[in-house]
Amino acid sequence: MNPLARKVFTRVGTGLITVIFAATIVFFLARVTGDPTHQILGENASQEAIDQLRNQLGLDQSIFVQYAEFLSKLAVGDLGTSLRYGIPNIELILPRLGNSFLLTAVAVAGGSAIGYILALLGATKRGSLWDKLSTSIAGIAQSIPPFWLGLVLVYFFALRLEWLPSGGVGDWTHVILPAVAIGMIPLAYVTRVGRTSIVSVLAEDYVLAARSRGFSERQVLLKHVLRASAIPVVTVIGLLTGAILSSTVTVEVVFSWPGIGSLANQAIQGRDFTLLQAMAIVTAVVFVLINFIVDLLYEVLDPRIRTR
Amino acid sequence: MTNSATPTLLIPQTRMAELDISSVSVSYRNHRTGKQQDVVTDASLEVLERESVALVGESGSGKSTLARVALGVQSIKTGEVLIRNQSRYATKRVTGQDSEVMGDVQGVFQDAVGSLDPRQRIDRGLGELRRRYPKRTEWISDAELMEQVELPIDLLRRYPGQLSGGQAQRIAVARALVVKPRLIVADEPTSALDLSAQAQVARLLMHLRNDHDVALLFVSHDLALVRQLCDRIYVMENGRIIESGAIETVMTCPQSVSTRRLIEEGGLHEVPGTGMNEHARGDTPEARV
Amino acid sequence: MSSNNLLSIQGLCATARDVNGGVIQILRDVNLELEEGDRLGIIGQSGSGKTTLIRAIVGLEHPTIKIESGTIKFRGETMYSDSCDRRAELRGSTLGAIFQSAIRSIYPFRRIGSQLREIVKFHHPELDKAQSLNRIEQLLRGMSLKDTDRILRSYPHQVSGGQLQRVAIALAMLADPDVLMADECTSALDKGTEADVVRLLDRFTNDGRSLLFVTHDLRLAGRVCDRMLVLLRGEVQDSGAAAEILAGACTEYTRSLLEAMPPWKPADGSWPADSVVELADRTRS
Amino acid sequence: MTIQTDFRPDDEPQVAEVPPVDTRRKLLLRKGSGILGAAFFGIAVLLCLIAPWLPIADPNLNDLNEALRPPFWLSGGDMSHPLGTDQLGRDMMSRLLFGGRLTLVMVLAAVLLAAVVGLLVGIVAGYRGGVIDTILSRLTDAQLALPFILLALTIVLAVGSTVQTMIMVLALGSWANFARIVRGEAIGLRKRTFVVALESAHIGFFGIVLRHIFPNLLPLLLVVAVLQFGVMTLSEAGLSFLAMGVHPPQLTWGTMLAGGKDYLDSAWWIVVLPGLCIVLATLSLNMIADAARDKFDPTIGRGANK
Repeated sequence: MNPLARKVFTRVGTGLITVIFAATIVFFLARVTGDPTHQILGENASQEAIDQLRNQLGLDQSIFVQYAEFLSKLAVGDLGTSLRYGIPNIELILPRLGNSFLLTAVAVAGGSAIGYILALLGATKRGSLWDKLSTSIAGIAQSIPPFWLGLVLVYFFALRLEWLPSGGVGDWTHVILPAVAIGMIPLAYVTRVGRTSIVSVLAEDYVLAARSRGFSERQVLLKHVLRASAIPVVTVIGLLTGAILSSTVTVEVVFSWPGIGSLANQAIQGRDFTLLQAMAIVTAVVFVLINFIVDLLYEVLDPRIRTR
Repeated sequence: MTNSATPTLLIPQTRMAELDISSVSVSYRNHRTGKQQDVVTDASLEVLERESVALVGESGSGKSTLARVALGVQSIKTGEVLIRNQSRYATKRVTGQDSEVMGDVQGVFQDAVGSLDPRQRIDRGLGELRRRYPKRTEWISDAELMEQVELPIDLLRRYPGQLSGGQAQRIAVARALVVKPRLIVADEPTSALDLSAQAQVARLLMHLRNDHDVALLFVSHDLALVRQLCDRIYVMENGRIIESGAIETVMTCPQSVSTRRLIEEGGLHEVPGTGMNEHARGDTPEARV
Repeated sequence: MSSNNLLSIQGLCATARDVNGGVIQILRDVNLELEEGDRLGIIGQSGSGKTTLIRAIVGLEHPTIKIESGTIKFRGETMYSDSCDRRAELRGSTLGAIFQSAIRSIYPFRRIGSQLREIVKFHHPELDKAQSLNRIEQLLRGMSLKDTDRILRSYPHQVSGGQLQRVAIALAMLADPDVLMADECTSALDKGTEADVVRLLDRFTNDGRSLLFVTHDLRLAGRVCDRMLVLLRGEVQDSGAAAEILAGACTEYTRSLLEAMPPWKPADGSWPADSVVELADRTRS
Repeated sequence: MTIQTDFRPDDEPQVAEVPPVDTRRKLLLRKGSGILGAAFFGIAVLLCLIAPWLPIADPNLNDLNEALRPPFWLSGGDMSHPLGTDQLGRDMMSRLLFGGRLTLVMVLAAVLLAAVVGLLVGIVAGYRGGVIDTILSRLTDAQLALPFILLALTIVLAVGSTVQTMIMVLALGSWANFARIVRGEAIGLRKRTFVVALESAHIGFFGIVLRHIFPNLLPLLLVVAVLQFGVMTLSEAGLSFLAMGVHPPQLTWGTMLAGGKDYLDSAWWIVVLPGLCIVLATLSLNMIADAARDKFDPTIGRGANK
C-alpha cells in the first residue's frame, strides 16, 4: 500500500472506531435505564398498549439483536426517532448544528487570536509586566466555568449596562457574549501553549541566524516564529475540541442560543434519551471530522510531514 | 596497567561455555514501512569460563542488540541461547523458569547514570538485588563491595543524580558484581565517560577479569581498550558476525576489509551521511547552554 | 582613524553563570584588530570562548552570557561600549555570520530556494528574479554543489548535511558583507568540498573583504588565514602572523596544539600511553 | 555514539543549562504562587470540612421572610446573613461551606477513582505494549474523543443523579486523561536503561512496576490529578447547571448556581458567589499544579548535578 493510501486508511479507520465506540457506550447505557415505554405512555397505560409499543420499538427482542439493528441503522445514517417529537432525530439535530458551528467558530477564532497575541507579548517580553499579565489572564480564563462567565456577562452587559442582548438570535450583537464565554477556553490554552512554543522557537538556531542576516526583530517574528510556533497551537486546539463542545452546550442554554446545547437541554427536560443518544453520536462524528482537519492543517504547516 | 596481558591463544577444550549464542536472528518491525527488518542475522557467539571476549563493530552493526540477547532482554526470531548449557530461551523473552542460571549473567551499560533508577537510593537498590538473590549475594557486604569498586562508602546513601558518570558506572559494576555473576555483559561501558573515568572503569573491568573469575563480554568500538582487555574478538557488520578469532591474530592480520578499516580508523566513526558530527552538535559550553 | 581599519575590539570581557550559580569568565580582556582584506583565524578548543567572541561582535551572545566590559568599533565608530550598543546595525550586509550549527540555522518550513532569494531581495532589491537566481546558482556551483535545481526546490530536511552546510554559507555570502564570520563552517564537509569552500572564501576576500575564520583546527586555519588569534579559556594566548605561529613562534599551549596533542593527561596516569594518543587524535578529527 | 561529545579537554565548569536571570526569578515567582494556591486551597478545604461544627445556620433552613437578602456590604444586608440569602431565605455562607464540602469530597473521590483506573490502564498499556496496548489505546482515544458532557448527560438521565453516579460519571470523563499520560510516560520509562538493567537482573514485572515504574510516575501523576481536580470541579458545575446534579437536600456549588440563575437580575449573589468559589478553587489548584510541574519537569530547573 502506498503511504498516502495507508495514511488515509488509518485515519478513516481510527475515526470509525471512535464513532462505533461512542455509539456502543450510548446504546448500552440506554438499556440500563430500563423500559422507556413508561416514559412515553405514562404510568396508567394498559399492558396491551405497552406491548404494542415495545414491539414497535423492537424492545421485545434480545439485546444483541437490538444492538445489531442499531448498528446497521447507524451505518445508513439512521439515528432513530425522537421519543418526544416523533420525528427522526437527525432532522432535529442537523438544523441546530449550523447555529452551534457559527457560535463555536467565532469563539475559537477570536479566543485563539487574542490568546496568540497574549502569548507573543509574554514570550517576547519575558519576565516583564506583560508576561505576568498574559500568564495571569490565561490562568484565570482556564479556571472559569464558561456558563458562569456567561451569566456574569449577562448580568453586567445585558441587565445592568443594557449594551448587548441577553440571549436569542438576531444580528451580530447576539453572538458577542456567548462567544466570549466559550472563547475563554481556547484563549487560556493558546496563551499557555503558544508562549512556551514561541519561547522555544526563539531559542532556535535559525532565528539566531535570521537575526545575523540583518532581519529586524519584527521581520524575524513574522517570517519565522509565527509559522514555526503555530504547530503546537494547532495541536492544542484539536485536543480542546471536546472541552469546547462541552462548554458550548452549557453556554447555549444560558443564552437560549438555538444550537445543539439548547436541544440537549430540551431532551433532558423531556427525558428524551433517544435524542440525547443521537446527539452524542453526532458530536463524536463532528469531533472526528475536526481532528481530521487538524491533521490536514499539520501537513500545510509542516513540510516535514508533507514530504519525506 | 601498561602491560598488555598476553592473550591465551589456545582455548582449552575443558572450559565450559558461560554463554553460547547459536544462529540467533533478531528482527524489528520498521514502523514506517511495516516490514520486518533483521538487525541481527544468524549470529553465533561463545564466551567460555573466565574468558574476556570483545564484540566490536560500527554503530548500527547490531552489536548492542546481540548484547541485549545475551542479557535476556531481547526477544529473538530464530536461534538458541544457552547459559551454562541450559536453555535460556528459544524465541521468547526470558521467563522465570531457569532459576539455576538466573543471575549468572549481569549487565553494565553505556549510559551509566541512566542505568540506575533516579528515585532509588544506591543502598536501597543493592538491597533490592539482595532480596531478589538472597543466596548469591551473601558473599559480600555493601561496604566491601564499595571497596571493590574503589568508591567511598558514603556514596551508598546518595541518589544516582548525585553521582558523576564514572562513579555511576562503578556503582553499576558493583550492582552486577553483588550477585556474583559468572558473566558480565558490558555494553560500551566507557564510551560515554570522560577520559579519567574511562581509565578507572577499564581498570575495574580488568580487575574483575583477573581477580573474580568472571567472564566478560565486552561490547565496544574502542579497539585500543579491547586489545588491553580481551582474549578473543568478534567483529560485526550489518547484523552479521564477519570475523572472529584470538585478539592478536585479528588485530595484526584482519581477514575482512571492514575489520581492517575498523582497526585503521580506530573503530570510531560517525554514521556517514547524517551530516552531523560533534561540531554540528555544538562542542563549546556556549553552544550547550 | 586609520582608513583601512575595519573592526577593532578592545578589552572585551564576558561572563556566564555556571550550574551552581557561580560566575565563570568566558572572555578575558580580548583585543582584536581586523583590517580590510584581512583573514584572521580564531583558534580554540571547546570552551575557549571563540563562539562567544564572534556572537558578541554582532550582539547575539547567548542570553546567559553577559558582557562585562570592552568596546567594539567598526570603521572607527563605536558600536558597543559601556554606554551604547548599536551592534544590531552591523548584522547582515556589514558583518555576515555563519554560526557553528550551520545546518540548524536554516528555517525548516520553507524551500531552500525561496530562503536564498529572500536574502538577495532583502539586500539587493534592485535585482530582478532571473538575476538573483543566477547569482544564487553561481555561488552554489562555486562550492561544487551539483543538482542545484533540485536543492533549490527542496525543503531543508530533504537534502544532506553537507549540502545544507553550503547553503548556510551561501545565505551569509549573498548579503555581500564587508566581514564574513565563519564558525566551524567546514566541519560537516568532506576534504574535497572543504577545499572548494576554502577556495571560495579565498576569492571572497580577494576583493577587499575580510574574514574571521573560527576553528579548532590550527592547520586548516593556516591554510585559510594570514593572521591568527589563539584562545584558551577566554584568554588570548597567541596573536600574530599565521606563518610565524605555525613556524613555532608561540606559547607552549599553541605549540602543543601544533604537535597535535592537547596538554592534558589522564588523572592517574594509568592509561596505556598509545591509547591516549589515539583518543587525542580522535577528539580532534 | 562516540566519546567526542562528552569529552572536555580542559576542566572547565559547565555553564548553567537554562535559567537566565529572568527565568530564575520566574521560577521563584511560580513557586510563590504555588504556595499561595496551596495555602488558599488548604484553608478552603479546612473551612468546608469543619462546617458542621461551625456556628452557622442550617444550609437548608427555609425562611421566606428573609428571602433574597443581599450580602452585608450592600444596603439591606446585615451580619445575620453575612453573604446574604437565596430565594428561599437560606443562608448563603452556610450553603457555600456545605456545598463546597460535598463538591470537594465528590470530586476527590472521582479523581482517586479515575487515577487508579487510568494508572492501571496506562501502565499495562505502556509497559507491556503489544496487542493489549493497541486495544487499550484505542479505547482511551475513543473515550477522549467523546465530548464529555453529552455522555455524562446520557448516563445521568439513565441512572439518576445520586452522589455515587456523579462520582462515576466524573471519573468516566477523566480516567482517559490519566491513562494517556501514564502510558506515554511508561513507554518512555520502559526504554530507559535502568529498566533494561532491572529486567536483565530478573527483577520481575511486579517488582519493576511497583518499585520503579510507579515511583517514577508519581510526580507526574500528582500534577495530572491536581489539574483534573480543577477540570472536574468545572464539569460538576456544568452538569448541575443542566439540572443533572445531585438532588436536594444535598447541595454542591454547581446546584446552587443552577438554582439561582432565574434570580440573576434581582439577586446576583446567588449566582456569582458559588461561581466565584469554583473559580478560586480551580485557580488555586492550577497554581499548585504549575508550580509542581516546574519542580518535577526535568527540562527546567534541574538540580545541581549533571
